Amino acid sequence: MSAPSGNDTTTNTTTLLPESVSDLIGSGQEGGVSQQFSAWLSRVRQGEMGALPAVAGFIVLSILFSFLSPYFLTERNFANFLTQAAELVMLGMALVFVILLGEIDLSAGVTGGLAMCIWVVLTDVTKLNWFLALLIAFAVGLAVGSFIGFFVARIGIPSFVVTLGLFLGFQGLELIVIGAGGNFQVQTPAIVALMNNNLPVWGGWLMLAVFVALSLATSFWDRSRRTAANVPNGPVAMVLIKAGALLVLGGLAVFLLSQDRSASIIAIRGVPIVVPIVLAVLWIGTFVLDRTKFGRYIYAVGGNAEAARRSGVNVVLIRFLVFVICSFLAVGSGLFTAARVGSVDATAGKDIVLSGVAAAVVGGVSLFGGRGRLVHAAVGALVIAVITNGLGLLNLPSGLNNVIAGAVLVLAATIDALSRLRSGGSLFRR
Amino acid sequence: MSAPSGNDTTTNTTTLLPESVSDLIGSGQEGGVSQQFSAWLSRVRQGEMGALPAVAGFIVLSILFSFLSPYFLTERNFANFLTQAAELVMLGMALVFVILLGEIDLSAGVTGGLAMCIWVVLTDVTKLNWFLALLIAFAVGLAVGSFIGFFVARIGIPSFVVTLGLFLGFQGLELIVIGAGGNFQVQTPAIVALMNNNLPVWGGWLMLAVFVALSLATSFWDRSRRTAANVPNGPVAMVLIKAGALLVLGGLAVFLLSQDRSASIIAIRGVPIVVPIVLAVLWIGTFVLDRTKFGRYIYAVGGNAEAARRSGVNVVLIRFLVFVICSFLAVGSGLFTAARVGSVDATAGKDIVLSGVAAAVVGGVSLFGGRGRLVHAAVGALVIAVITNGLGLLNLPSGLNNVIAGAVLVLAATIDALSRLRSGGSLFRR
Amino acid sequence: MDTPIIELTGVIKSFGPVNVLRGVELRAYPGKVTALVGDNGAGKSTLIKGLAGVQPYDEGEVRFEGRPVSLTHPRDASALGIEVVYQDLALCDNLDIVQNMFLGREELVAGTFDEGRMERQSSEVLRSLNVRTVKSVRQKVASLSGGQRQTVAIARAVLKKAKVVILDEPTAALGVAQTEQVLNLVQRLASQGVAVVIISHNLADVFKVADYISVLYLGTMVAEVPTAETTYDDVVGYITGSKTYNPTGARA
Amino acid sequence: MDTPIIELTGVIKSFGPVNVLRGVELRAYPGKVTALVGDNGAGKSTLIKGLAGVQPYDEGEVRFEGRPVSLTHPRDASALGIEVVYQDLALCDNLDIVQNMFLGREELVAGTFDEGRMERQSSEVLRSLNVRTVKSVRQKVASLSGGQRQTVAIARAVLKKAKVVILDEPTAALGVAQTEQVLNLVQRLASQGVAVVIISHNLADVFKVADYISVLYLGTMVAEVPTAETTYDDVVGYITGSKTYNPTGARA
Amino acid sequence: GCSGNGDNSKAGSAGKAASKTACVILPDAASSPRWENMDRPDLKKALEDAGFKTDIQNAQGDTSKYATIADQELSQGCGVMLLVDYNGAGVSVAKKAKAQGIPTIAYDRPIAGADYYVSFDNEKVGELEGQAIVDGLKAAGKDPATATVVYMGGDPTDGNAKMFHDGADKVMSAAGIKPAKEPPGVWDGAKSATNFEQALTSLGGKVDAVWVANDTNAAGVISVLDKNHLKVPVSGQDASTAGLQNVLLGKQTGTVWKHVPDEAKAASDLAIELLKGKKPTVDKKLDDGTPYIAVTPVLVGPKDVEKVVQAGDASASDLCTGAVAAACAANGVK
Ligand SMILES: Nc1ncnc2c1ncn2[C@@H]1O[C@H](COP(=O)(O)OP(=O)(O)OP(=O)(O)O)[C@@H](O)[C@H]1O
Ligand SMILES: Nc1ncnc2c1ncn2[C@@H]1O[C@H](COP(=O)(O)OP(=O)(O)OP(=O)(O)O)[C@@H](O)[C@H]1O
Ligand SMILES: [Mg+2]
Ligand SMILES: [Mg+2]
Repeated sequence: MSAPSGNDTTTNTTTLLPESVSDLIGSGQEGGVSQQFSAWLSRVRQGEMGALPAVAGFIVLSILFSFLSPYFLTERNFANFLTQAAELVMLGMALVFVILLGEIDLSAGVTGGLAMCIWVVLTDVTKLNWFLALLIAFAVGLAVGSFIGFFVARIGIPSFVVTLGLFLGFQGLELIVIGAGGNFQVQTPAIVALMNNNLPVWGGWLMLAVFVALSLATSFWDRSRRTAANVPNGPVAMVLIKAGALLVLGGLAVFLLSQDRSASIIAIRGVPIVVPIVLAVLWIGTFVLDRTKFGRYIYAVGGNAEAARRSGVNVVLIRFLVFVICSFLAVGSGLFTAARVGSVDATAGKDIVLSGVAAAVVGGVSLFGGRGRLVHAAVGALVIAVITNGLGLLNLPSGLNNVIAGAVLVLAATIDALSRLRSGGSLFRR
Repeated sequence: MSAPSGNDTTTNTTTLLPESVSDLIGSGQEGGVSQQFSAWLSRVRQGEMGALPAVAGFIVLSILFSFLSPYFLTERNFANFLTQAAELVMLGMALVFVILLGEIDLSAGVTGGLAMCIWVVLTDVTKLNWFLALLIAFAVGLAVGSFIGFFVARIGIPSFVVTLGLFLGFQGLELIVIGAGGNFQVQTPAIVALMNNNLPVWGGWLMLAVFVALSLATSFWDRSRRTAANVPNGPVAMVLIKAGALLVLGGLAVFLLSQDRSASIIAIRGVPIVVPIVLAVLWIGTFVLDRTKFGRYIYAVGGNAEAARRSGVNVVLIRFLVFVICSFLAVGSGLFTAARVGSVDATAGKDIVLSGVAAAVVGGVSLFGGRGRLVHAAVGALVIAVITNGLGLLNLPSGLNNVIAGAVLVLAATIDALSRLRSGGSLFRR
Repeated sequence: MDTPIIELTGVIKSFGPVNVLRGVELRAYPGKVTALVGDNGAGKSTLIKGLAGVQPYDEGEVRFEGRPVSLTHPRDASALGIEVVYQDLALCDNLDIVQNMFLGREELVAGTFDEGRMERQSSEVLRSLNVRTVKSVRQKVASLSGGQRQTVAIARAVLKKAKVVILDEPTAALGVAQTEQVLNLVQRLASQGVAVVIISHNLADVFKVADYISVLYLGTMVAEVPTAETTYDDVVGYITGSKTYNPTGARA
Repeated sequence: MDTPIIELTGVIKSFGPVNVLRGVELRAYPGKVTALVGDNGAGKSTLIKGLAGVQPYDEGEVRFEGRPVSLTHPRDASALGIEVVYQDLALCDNLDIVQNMFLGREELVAGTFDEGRMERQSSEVLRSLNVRTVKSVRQKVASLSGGQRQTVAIARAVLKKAKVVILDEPTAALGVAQTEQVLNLVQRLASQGVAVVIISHNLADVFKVADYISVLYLGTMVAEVPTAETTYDDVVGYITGSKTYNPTGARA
Repeated sequence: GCSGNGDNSKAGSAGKAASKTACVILPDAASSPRWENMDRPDLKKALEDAGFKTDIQNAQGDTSKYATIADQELSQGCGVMLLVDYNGAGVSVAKKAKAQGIPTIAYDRPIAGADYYVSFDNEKVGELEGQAIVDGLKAAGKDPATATVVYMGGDPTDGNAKMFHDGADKVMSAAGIKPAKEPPGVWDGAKSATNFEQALTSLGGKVDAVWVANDTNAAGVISVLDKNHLKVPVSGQDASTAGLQNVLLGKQTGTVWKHVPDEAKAASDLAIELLKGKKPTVDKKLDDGTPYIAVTPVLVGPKDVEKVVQAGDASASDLCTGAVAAACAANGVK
């Protein structure tokens, strides 16, 4: 009897192939720019549109608001918009991790709020060093995420119920931490600066350069790996076109933000500090989801948890970790809110979570799990934030304002759904 | 060529069988009482527990609260509890219809609230006949449901987004409808009576008799159909045991509610009027879900929409109708709230919807669709209502109250999840 | 020559850039068994799903009993008396066997279900398909074995009398005895005047039951031949593309 | 007599009141192909899922290379070098072919994916299985035909060198040519010293590749016999319960 | 609002043109109907009649939205900011406005760093409510010191709820009242009803008076009292339709009426002065030196309802429906 060769059961590729096969099956990388483009177009027609409808919705809404208010298309409002949207973009990205598993975290908003209550009390009342307090606040996020993760992944309680319980409980905890009727001012200049100060003008350009360089670097790294494996590479022009588009659009944004947008004599210019932070989280998160085992397993578990389990994926661990990540990033979102509002009260984070989920869904992330990317949630968040931003310029009574916000949300989702429908994607809609 | 015989393509059973087969495959109806019981037990061990864990949770919580407060186990609190729970039971049942399809209706609460705002303004301000106004209010429910159903089923927008839009929009509409004056009294005696008056004592017993009779009638009808088809029938003792249990438990409840529970000289006794109404909705809804095509198709679409579609089920119509039913019943829930509070204000129904969903989930309805019954949501709602009821007797400070409510919710769900887990049902938990 | 009950011409179907069906023809005759064979991914299931109204064709004409019909929804197909067993079975895991078999065609008394009658019929049809290991017709479909699921799907399709029965690889998961029964069933259906279309990779079975064999190769119908006039090797040749079919009779 | 690499004794598994496996024995030998046959619902897939750690047995002993092992999680099985193709395939519809094939065993460079290498390997393995209609290895698995899906599942299992390969009805959905390739593959695996267990309803195939045939009947192993010492009719008899096996050799 | 602006949208000139705009942020729509239904129209009318533009928005009980609105208003330019604080969000807005040289008025609720403070005295509101309870008990011949009084406060996350509570508690504890039960505070009729019902049950169904922070909560409390055939002193505020009806029916002892137009007038007068570039002086000052214009709230009993109607804060046709009609007649409400 001949035993198979030792311990290399999982390290070596099979030697089963009769001979090395030379004509590979395609991989979608073949052909020139025009072929790549038409392939993309037909994928889009097939319904794989990602954030495209949300981008369209964003543009439509922007045009609408710029007709309705002369203030909408100003550098100043652009900068305001970015800081206003930051907390929702952050929360939307946090939620994508759990939504990709078909789960939900209703407590994400109040987790951020609670962490900030703790932070503000530690700094303002117990006079702890603000940075140490911030570490504690993020640790609270990790603890909350672990708690949810444990109950959902190990015990098997539906995440809706666990996080609803925390949603209720944390509102109570916030009240206990802050005290009845209380609120505390955010007095740490570094935190206030997050949302209220800007990079120097050169900093904005540097930021752009870094992101363009990153984009080029990853693309060329991929190409080198493909070349090494001797599989076809897409046209190099595609890489340059992408980087070029990033450069032009990003350049326009940085340029606009480099203008003085102050109404007074003291100049205000530069990219708000929060922007590079959000972009960095977006980039890192996308990197993890696209290029690491952990990210791949999130999609696998979201698509078919049983198949993933049978493939050896530690489903419980993955489920646990997404909640930890979500709560951690949610604290970041809470921090942005606290910095922008300048104070923390006992209701912090109560209202934002449904908007966060809506951001993800509007952006094209499937609530059933397995489909969606961080950038989708980011674009979805911009859509929702632009509704608030634009309506805020129109001076409507409160009731009407709500009605219109709701209607526009449904409208934006309709654009999304209709474009998917027309393209025959209906089959794969659950 | 021999054409198949005419138009009877779908009316006649096949004549393919070689001969009439006499030994049927089992149907779980075989065997005596003890066999039925052990089959049920092993189904439970398999994880098909339905509302059992929720019932257990309810009993545990009740025991707990009866130790913590001497007022918990009083006839008076029992009656209060029933009226307090009614609106949540109703909303939970409403939501079951959409949850069975894996959808959600975040606007169910405010739909009820809005309908009540309209009702109260129509009766109090425009002096319309209260009943006519009530018809209009329910018509509003139907309209809202049709709106949601259209956007979800036809256009294909995720229900989360549509109903979130309405959740926002209706809060605005409520404000606009209620306008100056802020809140209006419910002055219609018939409506106030719903929650505040009771059946005469004989009415309670009559109600019990009717439900026991209904239970017996359906069981015997089923048996007669099975006999006609010549398939085995379960032991008749099972039917009698079930009816007997209903009689004893229901009898105890009616008996308790027939005692005077007033603290003053004017006696208060009898089953609250709302109870038979809720039970009737529960019975009718269960009947529809279990015994009609429409109900069966709801489960089919929730289980596998594509399979249902291929079987000729009008999936779009089913999806549409569940939202209509949900919104319609939600108006009933709103009505109960208005009747209990005695007034309607511009925030009516804002907070209840998440509890409604939680009620369904705690009761054992799957958020992924296809699994669950109305009675599950009803039991789940009782669990959640007993938390509020019990904590309300303990006079805790606000923050702590919230924290405990959240913790108890997670605890109740943990009982549920653990019992399912231990029984090896984990495989079918998504 | 028989008159076909179903006649497809020029059927085209693409998924984005992938052209799956490129002008396909197909005929099915009442009282006859037509086998549809072809390599994996040739487009057989896609062709069938179009006939069932599940995934309408992009282009092409469908004639039913001579009249052109439009099949855009499964209900269109069942209204014409077309019953289909899908390759992926399409059962509702959360429903039991009886509920699945009668889905969309429940037996009613006074508007509510006649559970007894449905139970009896399910049981009888399953028995006739040689099912021996199913304990209860009230078992959830989720808990059935692969072969048991397939049997339920087949039973479902033959429960009601249809004019056309289409079976997409119905015996793939079946045991020896059950396969035998299904092939018998196919012949019995045909003898009762039903037009049967059967897809199978098992050519032995195909030669056993089929009157006509249609071969699909990369989205085109390369051969449509009476079983009597062809051989096993020829058909394998058409399937793999190594032989081309030259019709000798009057049919083009 | 060979030494078995896998040896099951007294395996019992119930789902509630249904006793699916009632004390089953099974052996698989390195370098040999063991066929597991049985009627629909006999418990074959249940037996296999226990070996894969997917659905642990209620009772019974599993010995691997002589040592008793506990298989309570799929990772336990893959740590031992057991690869399984499941009857229900278990693929992630939202991932593409490469991602599915390498799920849980991705090739990395510096902690991130080496997509190029994975693409090449997927492509090569699929080609070797005679796949001709797949346009791109970056296609989502959701859009594949039944046979294509099955091929991906098989390719996945043979991508990395394993000690034991278990295939649950691997050729059910495959075309003639692909079936041929898979049977070849099975023999090639065995010749490299891998223990192969194959479940199939196609007895012709079984007799072509198997060294041993084990027959499961209503949850008990009624026969375990070298292929050379039995006949087609005997095996059919064991499967349907119409014959009983009386071992003539030394094996009990 | 802004559509009449003929200027181009360049930030600088927009700032100048808009220096004639009065920017207002209202806190929410839930704690009281007054913000949307009274303050908004009154402020808008007064300011626009004086020839200024207004930009009035409501933060809807969300501090984050509060900050967003402030940004939006400041980006259009403001000549004065009239802020109703919501949980401290007003502070950083006031700071921002100050940095841009825009004068700020804290309206109805104090804001640290604001230039002026115009308000009803929230503690005074609480005191009036407490007085109503004390008087009601005495009228019923009960000794406040031994009476069973339940406290039904507002949402404790809302800073004003604390002021109402403290004011009421000051008066009531002076009269010897100790809360028999104090369920969690809410601004929600339905929850208030449940909370009170449970408190009542845990008191064995006996209660002598209920201090309630506002009319919406009071409606829920009264509903439970009715059900139990109880009639005891109940307080409230806002002079809402339901509240006034309950007062007329004798189910509610009184409701604290804050004649919003008075407060709005004081605020808009001040804002107009500021918009005209003047620096008005005010006699009263807060502890921290902020100039303070106080407006006094009034306790409304059955006999005073007509005054509210006369002032236009309620309409007799809304009030005098059904069973209330008789009470209207008895109390001279037309
Ligand atoms: N939704 C889709 N999107 C893209 N391609 C698809 C889609 N559905 C099917 N295809 C492709 O169409 C081709 C034909 O598929 P089909 O299922 O009809 O094959 P088949 O002949 O039934 O094969 P099998 O014998 O394996 O079942 C396959 O190459 C498949 O990849
Ligand atoms: N989760 C479950 N709950 C209840 N019964 C089950 C469950 N899983 C399998 N069974 C039953 O166990 C028996 C064996 O199933 P199994 O899938 O092992 O059969 P099999 O031999 O693989 O059949 P096939 O050839 O049809 O694939 C069947 O009767 C099936 O109904
Ligand atoms: Mg197919
Ligand atoms: Mg099997």
